[in-house]
Amino acid sequence: MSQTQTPAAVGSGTPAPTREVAPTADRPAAAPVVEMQGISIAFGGVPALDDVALRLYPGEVHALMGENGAGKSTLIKALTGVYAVDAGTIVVDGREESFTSPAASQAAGISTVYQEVNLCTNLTVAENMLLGREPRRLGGIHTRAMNRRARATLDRLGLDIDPASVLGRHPIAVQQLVAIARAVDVEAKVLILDEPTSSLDADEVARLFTVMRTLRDQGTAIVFVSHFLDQIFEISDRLTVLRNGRLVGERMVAETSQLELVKLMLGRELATLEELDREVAATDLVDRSATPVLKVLGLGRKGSLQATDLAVYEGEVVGVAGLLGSGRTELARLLFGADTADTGEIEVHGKTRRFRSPRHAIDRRLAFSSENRRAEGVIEDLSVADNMLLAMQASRGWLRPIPAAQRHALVTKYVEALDIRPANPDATMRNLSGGNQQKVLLARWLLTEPELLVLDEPTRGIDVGAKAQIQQLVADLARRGMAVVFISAELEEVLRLSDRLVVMRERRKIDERLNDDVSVSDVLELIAGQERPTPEEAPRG
Amino acid sequence: MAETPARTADRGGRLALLRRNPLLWPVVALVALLAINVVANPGFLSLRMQDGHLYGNLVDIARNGAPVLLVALGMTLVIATRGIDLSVGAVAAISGAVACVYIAGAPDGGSVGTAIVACSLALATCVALGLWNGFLVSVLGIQPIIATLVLMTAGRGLAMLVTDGQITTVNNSTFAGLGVGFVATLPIAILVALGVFALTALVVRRTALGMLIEAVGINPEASRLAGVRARTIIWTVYVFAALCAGLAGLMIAGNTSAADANNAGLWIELDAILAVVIGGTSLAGGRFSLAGTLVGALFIQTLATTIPNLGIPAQTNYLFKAVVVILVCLLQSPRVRHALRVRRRTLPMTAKAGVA
Amino acid sequence: GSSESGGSGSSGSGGSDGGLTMGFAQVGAESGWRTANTKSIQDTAKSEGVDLKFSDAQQKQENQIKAIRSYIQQKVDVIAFSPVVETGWDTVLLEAKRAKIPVILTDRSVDSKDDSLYETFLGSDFVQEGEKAGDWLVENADESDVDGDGSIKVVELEGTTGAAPAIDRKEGFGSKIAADDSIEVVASQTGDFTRDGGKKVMETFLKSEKGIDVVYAHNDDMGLGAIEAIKAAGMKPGTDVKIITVDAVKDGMTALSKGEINFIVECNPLLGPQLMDLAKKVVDGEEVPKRVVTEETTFDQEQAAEVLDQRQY
Amino acid sequence: MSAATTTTTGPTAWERLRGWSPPSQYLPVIATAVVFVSLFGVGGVRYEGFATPEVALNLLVDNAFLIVLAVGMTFVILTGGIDLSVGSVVALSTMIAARTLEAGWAPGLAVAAVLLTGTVLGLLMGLVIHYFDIQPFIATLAGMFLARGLCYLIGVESIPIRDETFFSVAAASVPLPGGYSTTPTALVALGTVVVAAWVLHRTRFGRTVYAIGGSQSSALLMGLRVASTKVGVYAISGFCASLAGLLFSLYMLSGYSLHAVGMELDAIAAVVIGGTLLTGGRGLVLGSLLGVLVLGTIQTFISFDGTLSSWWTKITIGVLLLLFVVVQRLITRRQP
Ligand SMILES: Nc1ncnc2c1ncn2[C@@H]1O[C@H](COP(=O)(O)OP(=O)(O)OP(=O)(O)O)[C@@H](O)[C@H]1O
Ligand SMILES: Nc1ncnc2c1ncn2[C@@H]1O[C@H](COP(=O)(O)OP(=O)(O)OP(=O)(O)O)[C@@H](O)[C@H]1O
Ligand SMILES: [Mg+2]
Ligand SMILES: [Mg+2]
Repeated sequence: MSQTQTPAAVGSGTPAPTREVAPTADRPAAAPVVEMQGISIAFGGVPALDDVALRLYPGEVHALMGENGAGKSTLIKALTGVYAVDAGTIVVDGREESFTSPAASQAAGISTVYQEVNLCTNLTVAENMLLGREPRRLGGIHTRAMNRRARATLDRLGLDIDPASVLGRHPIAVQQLVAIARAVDVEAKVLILDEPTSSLDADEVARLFTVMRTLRDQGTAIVFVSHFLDQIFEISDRLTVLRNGRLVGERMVAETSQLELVKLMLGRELATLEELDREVAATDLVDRSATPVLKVLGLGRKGSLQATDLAVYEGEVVGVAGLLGSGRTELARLLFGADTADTGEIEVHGKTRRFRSPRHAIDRRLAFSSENRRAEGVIEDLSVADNMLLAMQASRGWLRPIPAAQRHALVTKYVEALDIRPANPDATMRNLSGGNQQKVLLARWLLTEPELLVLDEPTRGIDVGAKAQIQQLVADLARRGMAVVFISAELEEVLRLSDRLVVMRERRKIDERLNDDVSVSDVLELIAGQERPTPEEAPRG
Repeated sequence: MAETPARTADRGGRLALLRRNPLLWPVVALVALLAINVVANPGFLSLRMQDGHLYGNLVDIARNGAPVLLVALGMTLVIATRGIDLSVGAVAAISGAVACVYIAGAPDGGSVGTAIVACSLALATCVALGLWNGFLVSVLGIQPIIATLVLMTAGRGLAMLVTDGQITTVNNSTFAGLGVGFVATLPIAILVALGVFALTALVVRRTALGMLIEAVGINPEASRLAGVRARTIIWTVYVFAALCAGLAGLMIAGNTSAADANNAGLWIELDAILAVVIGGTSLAGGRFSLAGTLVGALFIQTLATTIPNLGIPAQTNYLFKAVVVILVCLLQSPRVRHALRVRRRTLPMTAKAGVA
Repeated sequence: GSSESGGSGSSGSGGSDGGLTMGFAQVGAESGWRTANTKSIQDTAKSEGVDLKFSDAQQKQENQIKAIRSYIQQKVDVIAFSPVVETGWDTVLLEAKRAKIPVILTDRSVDSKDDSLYETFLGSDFVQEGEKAGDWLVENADESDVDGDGSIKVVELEGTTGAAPAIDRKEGFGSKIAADDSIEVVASQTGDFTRDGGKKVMETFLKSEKGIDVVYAHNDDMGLGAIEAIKAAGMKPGTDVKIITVDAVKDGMTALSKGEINFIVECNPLLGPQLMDLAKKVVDGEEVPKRVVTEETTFDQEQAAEVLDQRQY
Repeated sequence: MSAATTTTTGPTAWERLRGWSPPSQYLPVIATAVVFVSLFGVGGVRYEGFATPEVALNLLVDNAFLIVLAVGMTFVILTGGIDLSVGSVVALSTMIAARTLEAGWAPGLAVAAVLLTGTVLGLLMGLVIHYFDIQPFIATLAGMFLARGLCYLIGVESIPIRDETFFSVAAASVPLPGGYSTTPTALVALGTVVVAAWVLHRTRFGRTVYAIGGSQSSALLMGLRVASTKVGVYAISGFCASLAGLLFSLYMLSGYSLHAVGMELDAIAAVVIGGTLLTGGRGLVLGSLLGVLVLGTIQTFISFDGTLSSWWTKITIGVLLLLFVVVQRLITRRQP
């Protein structure tokens, strides 16, 4: 692959020199389809973007990189007319545009999947995909044609979903796929995918990439945001890096190493990450002869989880692996009393307990961070401090407010410890980027000083730096004696952190083993072996 | 009167702070309304002392506004949890009915003891009604508008059942005092309402209750998962709203020394909701402002006083109210404020661009 | 022209125990007067063996129309109702007529060109009530000029805007006081027939008008509210300000006997006996007068004290 | 042998029937229908002449205006809004109709004036709600005051409608097969329901209404026409309110500024009883129709009983409303 342009200088704030040539050799000279220049946006006086530029060429996958809160989503929303820019120009197809609504950008051929799944859960899958461009007959919407068309697009993505089913009944990952299907369904010039893979499993990512490649080859310009570096390097041709709302550089992917990219994003050496790689799960330190912190027997709930046994010991990280919809979330929710179990027993430190609500679980020093940050985690209109202190305050009771001094000390401590940005405890939670919201939620639970921490996808949608911080934190907590149940779609992460591994499939536990050098492919074999349910696959003690 | 530059700058900063204060527009509207009254009737603000009692328009506004303020206080907390309570008017009627019927039937209908028992009985009834509303909303999960619509419909019937359809008149000076009495030159009604206001503000803002209420109002599920007793909190605010409504009902009954099951507190729920909204609390739940509600309630009452004071024909008072309500809400709307602010901000922005 | 409609054709589902079935559509239960009226009708129906189908329209005309249509479907022998408003009864009354069910109006009349639509109207004459109040004021003009400035300033507490009693009582009163130049209505506003309304309106009157001599309230409740307002302003009702009201319910009579009201025109709610009587006649096909005025009187302070004990409502 | 065949075919049919479960979005409406039918059944058992086609048809006639009102309200509630002004707009419509007819306008012109006023009022409220971000509850509360105030400006006394056309339409009856008959107003109401159902389910506007109710920000990001739709539903509600006002004028043959006080609450109750969520996004106009019929049945119930003291009426309506909502809630609770 011969490249015709020079990469921008590392670390300099200036954009790459202008060039008139498309990024790949086999598709020569073409004008950019989108050219953003000097974009600045401030929220309430705080700049989120400052003089940022972005160029997209037809037939490329362009990765937009940056830490949490770097301004990726904001840049995208500036392009699609969600936010009005304070300064800067946007040129689409050679014409200067100032979109005033997403509808306008859509009409101009820009199709977008926003970071938070933005669909209507009360409508059917097909309706969500085709709202606003439904096929019509006799002046009215032709429902059957609509379902047919939706089915075709879903098939293209390799999805087996009933187009006539109501979207809200599907898990968040399926919803994300539907959002992608909606964006892919139109023949757009520009396709924008803001963290589309954050809740997808490997298989689905692969299928998404196939579709992306097809579209790219047809000449679509694709913007791709992801915190998974592997994915970036697998699919993208070129990338733009943002840091703190500023443009850091524009690069060819093929000419950039992972380490270099991380440096660009963080603006510092990635000491933490390397350290973590050396972190080997301290399997031997866990005393499994003692009474487990939590032990469940035959825990189950009709329609969501078959009877499951599980024990978690002090200082132990139990990783839960499984495909989408395998029942990991259900297990976590039942452990915590977020849903009530139909069957089974829960023992905490050897004593039988009943959790009829999360409060009972919290009283027994359990904590649970939900995978659905927006619906089940953040209190959007309250401040960072209030969000952080919510669980602690709730368990103290309303009559005993946390004294102002203590409040301040605790919040400051965690804002610093977790590197929450902006470091302003009075900032409204709504205005934090996704990754920072997640950190606040973690802080919320750590403040309750739990003995068992159940983390459902705590690193979803989080940048490498923050992800490393969170993983580090989990490891530290375990070393200090906390029991952790760690659920993640990212197998490497689960394997890296856990002392013991639980594998789930079709809403039941199919395997449980100590994590001594279990490899990713071992686990993959376990969780993906649906086609051949042979005896040797039966669960082992 | 030369001012140092530093002081002017400081003042500018404070002005900006003031401009961002959510209470600004409600207070401005209230002051404007009072000003209009003064123009129409220069003696409007004058107060006079007679027999050790304070008289005057301002006192009347506060006294007549006391029931609305009470109801609006309860409503504020209900609205903060994303709810609404349409039944407060009916609850007020029931409260007055229970008290008056008890006093009318008591052997010594004029004594202080009777009045106290009657009021306690009435308030206890209101607690039960509040528990009922809270049960429907928080346990059965029925939408608040509908859950309280049930009691709004049936409540007046219950009040009539209690009074046997008659307007029950009582002769008890202690009871009447709640509506018309004076303590230390001020009407008791004002003192009671302000007392409840202060107590509520204290409990809500000096404990964690306010924050928990807001959390439940903004995201009930997330609050539940964080261990907040969402159900208990929701239940409690409905009880509190009913209690406030009951107290208001006692005032209304005390005011005329009679329980009118049909008309006591009629449409007071709408006035209370208006007061809450004018005070800057969003009907979508979440953040609330008790001080705003106070201003809102006073505004509503001043408006009601203004219309006859200006000699506006009674037929048009609805029009007047509609226009004023829309104006105040528009001024408060973030959109409109933003538009106003953007125009003001244009200059500094271009200046910044010039520097860059 | 009411002779044929009350014929035997309608008594098909008539009384089993000799009594007749009456559908009664009441306005609501908005005041003490109204509940006394309801009670009188229900009690009389019971004692006379009339099968009474009662419904309460909660002050809504559409509910009354629905109730009447339902009575027609139930094939009652006679329908009686107190119309919420005067207008808009033609179609439903036409339906009743087609079904050969006689209709009696009570308390309030309807405004229809076709008076064959109902058999008779039993109720007070509101204009006359207003006139009685006006007459009393003209007769007692001298004492009523409490501040002695030679002009008698009257404030009027009106009933619900647009309601027949409010319109008529205002009209009757106005026509009589026109005779005396010294009497003048200086302010008039609706108090919605309620105590609270009466009190609030009176409070504003006391502030905006100087030298009020007389309050004329369209019902006792508003008058009682006005008394509270006058007391709160540090004056003595009945002495510092003269009060005239209409209705003569018990609370009003009590206040009258205590001297806090000066004059009450009675508006009798106890229409039950007269109504049942008329209903029987109508169903039996007897001729009844098109208009039956309730027997009513007036009370001054001494008369009130005498009859107070016998007052049931 | 034959017995064997019946036993083999029987269970399968039964099983299929038992296994069949209606799509979840129809469950609330089905619950409403079940309650409606059972109310009617209970009435039929208790009172002679209750469960007859006449009474059922009468429900439509007596509640035609409320049906139309509830249809308009359904649009608004589906977007997650609420319209408190409709009762006052009904009153205003009767006033305008009565006053213009009294002044000698042609009936067609009067009708046009009424419909225009209602629609424009609704439109204005929609604009205020959408462009100034004022909460629907408050904006329409102001609209309620405004419309009532305009009524008083037109006149404080009730005005009879004596126009020939109106009179003949009001008195007209449309024969139905089986010797029954209904009125043009009932047909207008049913027509409104049909048209509304078509608009909601077969047009982009309708689907956008549902989308906004599901999530307004999502609808916006999906590039739907949120602004025009949101304003549109209030205009539709205003139109329906004025149409209901016309039907009401025909029912009452009078205009009065105190007509229809609190009718907005009846409409809201009907919509909710019909299974529409007040938070928006879920519900059917058919449900609203059933909701109105349930309310009407309750009233019929009470007038057939005829022994209830006036306060018992209110209490009974409250209790039935409660029973209804709770039963429906229990039926649909198992749904997510
Ligand atoms: N609506 C808003 N109001 C105020 N501040 C905002 C708003 N949206 C974003 N911000 C701020 O702008 C900055 C950029 O946020 P943005 O969502 O673009 O980050 P991001 O790069 O997409 O991060 P992530 O990877 O976590 O999604 C953050 O500091 C965020 O707090
Ligand atoms: N493809 C699908 N279609 C419909 N429903 C599904 C699908 N996959 C999963 N579900 C639903 O998801 C629920 C269990 O999934 P759960 O969220 O517990 O899985 P998970 O392993 O935690 O997945 P996730 O990665 O989303 O966290 C079940 O109730 C099931 O109905
Ligand atoms: Mg983002
Ligand atoms: Mg999950």
